[in-house]
Amino acid sequence: MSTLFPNRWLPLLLAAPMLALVTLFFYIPVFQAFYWSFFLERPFGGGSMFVGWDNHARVLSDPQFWSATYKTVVFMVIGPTIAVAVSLLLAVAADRHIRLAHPARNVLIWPKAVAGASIGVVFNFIFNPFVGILAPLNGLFPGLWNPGIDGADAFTMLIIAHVWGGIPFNFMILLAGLQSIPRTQYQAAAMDGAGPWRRIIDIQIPLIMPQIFFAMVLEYTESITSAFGLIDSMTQGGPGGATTLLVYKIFVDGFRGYDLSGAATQTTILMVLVLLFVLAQFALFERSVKYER
Amino acid sequence: MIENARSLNIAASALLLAGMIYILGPLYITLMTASQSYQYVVSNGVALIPGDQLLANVVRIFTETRIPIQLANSLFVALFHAVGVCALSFLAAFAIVYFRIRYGTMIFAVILATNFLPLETRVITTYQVAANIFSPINALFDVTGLTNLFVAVLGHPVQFELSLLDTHIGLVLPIMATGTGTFLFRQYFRSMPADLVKAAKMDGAGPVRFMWDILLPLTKTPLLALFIMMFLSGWTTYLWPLVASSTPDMQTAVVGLARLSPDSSGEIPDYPLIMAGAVVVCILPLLMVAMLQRFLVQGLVLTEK
Amino acid sequence: TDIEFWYGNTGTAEEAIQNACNAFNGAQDDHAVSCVGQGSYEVGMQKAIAAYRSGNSPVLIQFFDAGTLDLMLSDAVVPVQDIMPDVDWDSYINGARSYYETSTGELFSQPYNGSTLIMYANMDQLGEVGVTEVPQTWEEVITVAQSLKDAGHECPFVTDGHPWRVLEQFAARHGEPIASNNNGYGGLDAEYLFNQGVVAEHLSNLVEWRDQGLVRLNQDTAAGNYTNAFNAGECAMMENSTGSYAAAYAALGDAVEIAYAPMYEGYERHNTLIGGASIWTMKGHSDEEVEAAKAFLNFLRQDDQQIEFTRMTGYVPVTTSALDQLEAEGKLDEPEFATARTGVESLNMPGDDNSRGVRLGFYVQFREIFSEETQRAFNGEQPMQAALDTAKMRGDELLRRFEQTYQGVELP
Amino acid sequence: MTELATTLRAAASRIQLDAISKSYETNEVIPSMSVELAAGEFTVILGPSGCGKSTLLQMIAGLEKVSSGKIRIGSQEVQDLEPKRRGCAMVFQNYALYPHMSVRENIAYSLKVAGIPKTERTERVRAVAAMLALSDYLDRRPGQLSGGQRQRVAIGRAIVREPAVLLFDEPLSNLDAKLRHEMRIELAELHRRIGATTVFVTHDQAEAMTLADRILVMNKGQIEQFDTPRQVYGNPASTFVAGFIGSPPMNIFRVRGDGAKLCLENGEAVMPSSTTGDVLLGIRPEHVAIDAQGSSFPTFRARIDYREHLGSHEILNVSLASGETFTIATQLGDELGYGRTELELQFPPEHIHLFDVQTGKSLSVKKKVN
Amino acid sequence: MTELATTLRAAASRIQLDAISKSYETNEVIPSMSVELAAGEFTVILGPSGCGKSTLLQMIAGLEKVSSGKIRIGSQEVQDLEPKRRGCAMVFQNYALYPHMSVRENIAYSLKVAGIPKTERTERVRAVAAMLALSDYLDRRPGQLSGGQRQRVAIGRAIVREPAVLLFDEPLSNLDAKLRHEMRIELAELHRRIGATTVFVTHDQAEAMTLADRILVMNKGQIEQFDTPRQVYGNPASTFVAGFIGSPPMNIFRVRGDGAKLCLENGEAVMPSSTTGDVLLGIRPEHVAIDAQGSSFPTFRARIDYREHLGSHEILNVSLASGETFTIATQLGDELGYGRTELELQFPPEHIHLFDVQTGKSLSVKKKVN
Ligand SMILES: Nc1ncnc2c1ncn2[C@@H]1O[C@H](COP(=O)(O)OP(=O)(O)OP(=O)(O)O)[C@@H](O)[C@H]1O
Ligand SMILES: Nc1ncnc2c1ncn2[C@@H]1O[C@H](COP(=O)(O)OP(=O)(O)OP(=O)(O)O)[C@@H](O)[C@H]1O
Ligand SMILES: O=P(O)(O)OC[C@H](O)CO
Ligand SMILES: [Mg+2]
Ligand SMILES: [Mg+2]
Repeated sequence: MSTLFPNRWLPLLLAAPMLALVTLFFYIPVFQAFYWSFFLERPFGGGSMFVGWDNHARVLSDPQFWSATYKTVVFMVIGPTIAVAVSLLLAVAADRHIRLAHPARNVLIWPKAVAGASIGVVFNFIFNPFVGILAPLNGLFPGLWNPGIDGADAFTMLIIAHVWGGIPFNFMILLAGLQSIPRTQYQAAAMDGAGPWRRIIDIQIPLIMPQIFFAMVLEYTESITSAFGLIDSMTQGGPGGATTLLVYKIFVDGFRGYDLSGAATQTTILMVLVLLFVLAQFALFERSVKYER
Repeated sequence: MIENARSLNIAASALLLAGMIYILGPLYITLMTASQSYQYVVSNGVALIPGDQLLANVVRIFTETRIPIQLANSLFVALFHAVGVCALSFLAAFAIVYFRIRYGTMIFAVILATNFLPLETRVITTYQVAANIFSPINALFDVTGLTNLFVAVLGHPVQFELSLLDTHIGLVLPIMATGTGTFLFRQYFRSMPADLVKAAKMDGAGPVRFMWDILLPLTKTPLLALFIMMFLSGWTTYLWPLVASSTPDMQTAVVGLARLSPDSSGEIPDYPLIMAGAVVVCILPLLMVAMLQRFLVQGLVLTEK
Repeated sequence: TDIEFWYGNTGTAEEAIQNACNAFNGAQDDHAVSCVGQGSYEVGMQKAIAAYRSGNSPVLIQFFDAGTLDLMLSDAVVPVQDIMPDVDWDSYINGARSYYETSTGELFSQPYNGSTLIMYANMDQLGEVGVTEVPQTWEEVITVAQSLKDAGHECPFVTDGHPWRVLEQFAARHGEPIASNNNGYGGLDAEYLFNQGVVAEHLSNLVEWRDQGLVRLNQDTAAGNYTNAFNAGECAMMENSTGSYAAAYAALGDAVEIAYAPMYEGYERHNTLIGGASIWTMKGHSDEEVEAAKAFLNFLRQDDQQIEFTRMTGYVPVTTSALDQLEAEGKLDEPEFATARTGVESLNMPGDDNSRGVRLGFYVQFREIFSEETQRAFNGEQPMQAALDTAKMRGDELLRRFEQTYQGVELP
Repeated sequence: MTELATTLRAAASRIQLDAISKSYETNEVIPSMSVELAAGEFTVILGPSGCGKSTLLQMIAGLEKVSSGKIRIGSQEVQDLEPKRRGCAMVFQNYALYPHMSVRENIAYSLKVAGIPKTERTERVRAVAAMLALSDYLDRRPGQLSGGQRQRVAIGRAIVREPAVLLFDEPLSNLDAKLRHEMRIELAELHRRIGATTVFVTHDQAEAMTLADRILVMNKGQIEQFDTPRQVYGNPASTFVAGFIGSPPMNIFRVRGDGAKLCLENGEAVMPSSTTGDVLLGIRPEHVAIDAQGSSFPTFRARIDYREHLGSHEILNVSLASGETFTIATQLGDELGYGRTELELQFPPEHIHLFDVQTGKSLSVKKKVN
Repeated sequence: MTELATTLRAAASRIQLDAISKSYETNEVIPSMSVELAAGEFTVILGPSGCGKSTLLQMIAGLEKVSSGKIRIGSQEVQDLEPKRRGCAMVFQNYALYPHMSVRENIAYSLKVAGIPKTERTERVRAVAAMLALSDYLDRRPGQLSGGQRQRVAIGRAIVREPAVLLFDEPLSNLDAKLRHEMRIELAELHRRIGATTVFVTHDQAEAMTLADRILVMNKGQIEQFDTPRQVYGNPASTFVAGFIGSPPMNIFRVRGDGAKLCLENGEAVMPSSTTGDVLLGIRPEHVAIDAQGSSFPTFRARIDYREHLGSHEILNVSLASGETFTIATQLGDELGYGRTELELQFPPEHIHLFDVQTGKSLSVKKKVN
């Protein structure tokens, strides 16, 4: 096509810095992890032994691994879903011409500027069973809320903090989507007799399915990044491993326990898991969310 | 439109209000606690009312901690990350969209794949690479038998070594390996009028001139949005600077902030100091987001038109 | 020559280390040590591994007890006794030596911030129920705790359930093994044994006592952390490292009293284990750098330095000469130095093969496992015995993997 | 005629706008407008961009509030009713079809919202689809349809509710000329069959002329003329209408009347007239007589500046000695000698329009046009 | 005439396409085409969408490679040269102005790329701007200009390099009818002044008819006819051309010749002719004679199905008793009685075209059209 330049080497040259970067810091580490998963590495080096699928067998037969995987999947399903759903509600609300819409559009993206690791302390504070905002509840029903004891509570706390940090990006994407819906589309629906509530369900949400899809896909990977910072600053995987997601377990096994081989093996499995998630997402939804206008 | 949307508008307002409280609550508590004294927090825990120690606590952050120098590190990381990602992904997207190369889609896929496996999932081996970025080459020597050749010819093996750990550049390069920017620019380029290229060709401009004279000026909005996004993610990134730096003076402010909570040394954490730290660390990006919010939304319409 | 020294402590201990560095750098011109904090022992160790693998390790590095065997077999460190054969290593107190020496009695690392487990009590609060002595047996502890609770005290005794406190120190002073082969000293084919006997009973007791409101854990405290809870006056008693003494004393003043960690009645008291950390010399450095390292190690070993460190932190002196000097100066009875006497005495109790130390591979990871399983028992998700059985099983897997990883390597 | 069409025709309602006005904040778009559209009438609104056509339509539809005034549809005052309760349906410029719904769902949507049972819905969609020749496309998405098909879906969506009033806001402007022509014919046919009161906004004169029962010419929110296409073309009420309708537009130039005749600036007489003072004289390009022989009124010598040959006829840009320039359309099939540069012109008095210089309003007695 | 215009006129070059062909992968867009465009000639390319017009233009410009064949501009073979070395300039459909540059920068850009010194650049931009009446807008951005001004900038950008060849790819298609008409006149004027060899792609017949020295009608990558507008209109070389040009298009129906006359399906005679067998008969809507009296050739009774009144004339859709339907355009200014439903028609032999049934090629002897 004449909209393209014919040069052969220039594009490679232009893409080279980026390619070098992803090769060095993405593909080689990924490959390295894959490689290590077949070896027993000594922490300080100096000897590694080929063990075939032993590491995989060991990891796959480890209930802790499965429990961490299970928690990861739960987190990856619940976290992004809530983060996108909440953002969607907020975006739909902020898309209306109401007084609060303006400040909200600004305030709601502030968390983007705050690192999970630095807000974790605050959330711990807020959810402290003795002095936090739920403390009065504990006064009424002792032991109702204690993320230090109850794994479900701790998990909930992580999700709430994750959603807090996940709102900005999703909100921006979804709001941009809503704003790109032509006005006549609403007018047409109004003429068809659909009131404002009904239009949300019948028109707005279906029409920003592409954005919702996009946000969901990015949320999966984002949830992993975000989960690490939050777990590290809030629960350290506890209580009793209740919030040990795979990403944190890998960190702990590899960096605290010097189990490079085990960590590498789990890394490769986590990668497969994330990829499966993303691919499943694409397979299930991509076709159904592409509309030609 | 003539219709009764009151119920919806009230619901929407309530929702936005709740949303803003949700977002602002933790920030408010941070600020309040930062304004209290240590004693206050020791006896009261969370602070919901302002105190008068904010300035004093902030001054302590600047005098008693390494956060000032870590802020400088953060600024470096954030800026370098933003500039680097913008530049590299601009070039890469340009190569992918504007050239008649068959492997363009493949390059794109190769770059975009990085988005599906965050650094957190591969931190251990990334660390190994950062520890000696030539290790792949050395491994290549080993695998290809070149090492033996070197030993035979030179009498010793040739091994290159360059560690990025504990260097500023090492703090940022690995986190730059993401496809977001390339994706953004690709979508944007594809929505540009195709005739611009033809016009530029007729005007005698080659690819580089086209990129510099025409594409770049026209990409300001997404460029700015990406810059802000990447600045923020560079500023807030935690795990990598945590592992890639070993001295406090090399760490970023977010890591330094986390270090303010002592690791079981027996003192009650100085929450006002920590929160004052959080305020100090967040203030710059927060201002940036608040002021440039408009560009962010404009520039992030990622879906194809 | 400039060298680096990496350490893991934070808080007052970090201040003390920085003071020592400055003092060393100020005292002579030949060498300069930059002391770099890593935030925790684990992170320091992890950093060191990567640094060593990439050939950038610091000369000196502080490691904690739990990493001892990993380091000994790593082939990355040189025994201090090899590079400094002339030092009078025998002056190190027994508890410190036994933990860090090889089977041939050679010290691998130089003990530095030594600590051990002791009992802390807030005598103001104990006094309210008429108790004037720090309880010395678990039975007494529980009696006191009961009366505190009856008096409306929310948190009579607090611990965090960390294996160093509830497992290693407990087993050692009760003369019980946590693993076969004398806790691993006898070879890499050891197996964990803690899921039986008094160790297991004690852990089950803790669960019961917690349910009765006599014992509290981190998560049961408003402060969120047992040390903080004690220092804030929320809890009346705790078991903790001597290294926490300075903070407690600073917070509570004379109300704090310390004593040996409690025993069960009917058991003979053995020595407790040394905690804290020691300093290791890493391989791959030039002679000049090693010289600088030696000078720094010599400096730290000086009695004055040890005493100052003890004063600031509560860590105990690790050589008899330092202890002697303290005694000579008459400081041993000052509250500031309270831990020196109690701690060193506890360390110097007569021991047996089960109280030498822990020589088990991947032990850091085992601690994570132990904590995870017992936490779940404390939180009522499984019985403590089941938790211990699982922990043993998972721990044994670690040991086997360690054995496999270091196939053909001799235990030094 | 289908059953559906019969029902619709019965439903057609009169629309009365009673002194309605509209302002957006300080911007007065429609000052005050009163007009009555008969039941079943096809009204085309024509006017320059920004004159308030869409605003007017949207006020009728209930998509915009009136600032003041009353709107009656049938006998009901509707200005405060919600869109769905006014009995109007609307076809939008880009159709605004729901891209995520099939053709069937698009058409059925309003019925679904109204809670009409499934079986009835199916039946009515079937009837509408049959009428619009859409039966084969019911399961496609709008993205898979051609422009003309999309428009039919938009119309189907509008008529399935059997509205009393059909509103169109430039529905053809996105189509290419050929399709536009086809759709125009289809629309006329449709209106003939279902007979709903129709208001149709367009920029296109051919559409206005061919579709309208009456054309409403708007300018700056006000009605310039509201009359049949023939009247609007043949008797433009003002220079605005005259200049706006017809392509090329009517030639208009200033003449002076001395009580006996009208003269150009340089004194040349144009035609006999009792008018005195300055007036504007208008004549359509196709009405200028070329080389007309034997008539009694004055002729002018004109120079051809530029000629455009369009196959079927020619457009000439000519200038008079007095300086006036204007356009002439030659007769269909008639072609002037190629080499000619000068012509002899006449302005037949029966084709001349006179307008007031100040107001631009027509001074001619209204002629009856068939 | 300005100095610039003189230079350009001098530069105009002949374009020769010598058996060029173009395929995209397996898709053969242009099988083989040879044609010669004279220096300074204004050629309009007309053809249905997708027939290869843009492709052809881009091959001349150097934006697309030819698959085979030679292109000569002047005396130089250019098919392997880069665009900038061919001496062509191009004006794009949506102008493709650089939105971030001022008008001045837009026009000067090619000079800047070519490394022409600043002072010369300024001078040449000034000259071009003066010629295109853009001098007052030099510091504006394209976004601040009207459609017509933008087009002038696009042309300015093209001619500032003093190209020998000017290429236009549907440059007017984005404008509204009125502006289009104005721009068309400006373009003709411009060409008259600078005289560069011009190739102009359009869909619009009025443009083709009025602008072209010669029209090149393309169909599926092949030349249907290449001749003056009058010839193309008056003597279409094929049914394709006949149906493509003229609005409404030529009526074409099948007749049978018995050696003496041509008859419709039902046997009614249309005109005397010595043709035997089936042929296609074509007659333009404006050439059908209505109610013509006293001529000797046959008449037909036709029923009016549908009439469109366009102000200046009417279009009638009529059908004959034999079933043929066709369109008639009434004379300008001439209006048939409103109530009439039947007409008496004649096909004047001088206006009749005959085409081969199989090939669609014209069978008529080529008539000279002035
Ligand atoms: N929401 C609004 N706020 C302020 N002014 C508006 C609004 N909508 C329309 N206008 C103004 O009202 C005037 C009439 O607009 P309207 O859309 O009715 O014009 P129109 O005749 O339909 O034009 P077009 O032919 O371009 O569609 C314009 O000047 C427009 O700028
Ligand atoms: N890059 C390409 N690859 C494959 N086919 C192409 C390409 N570009 C154009 N074509 C095809 O070549 C044919 C001619 O395209 P071209 O753009 O020349 O048509 P056109 O006559 O300019 O049409 P239009 O009037 O719609 O602009 C079309 O069928 C088109 O689909
Ligand atoms: O708290 P410390 O420094 O006495 O150390 C405790 C243990 O040694 C940790 O393994
Ligand atoms: Mg409008
Ligand atoms: Mg084209």
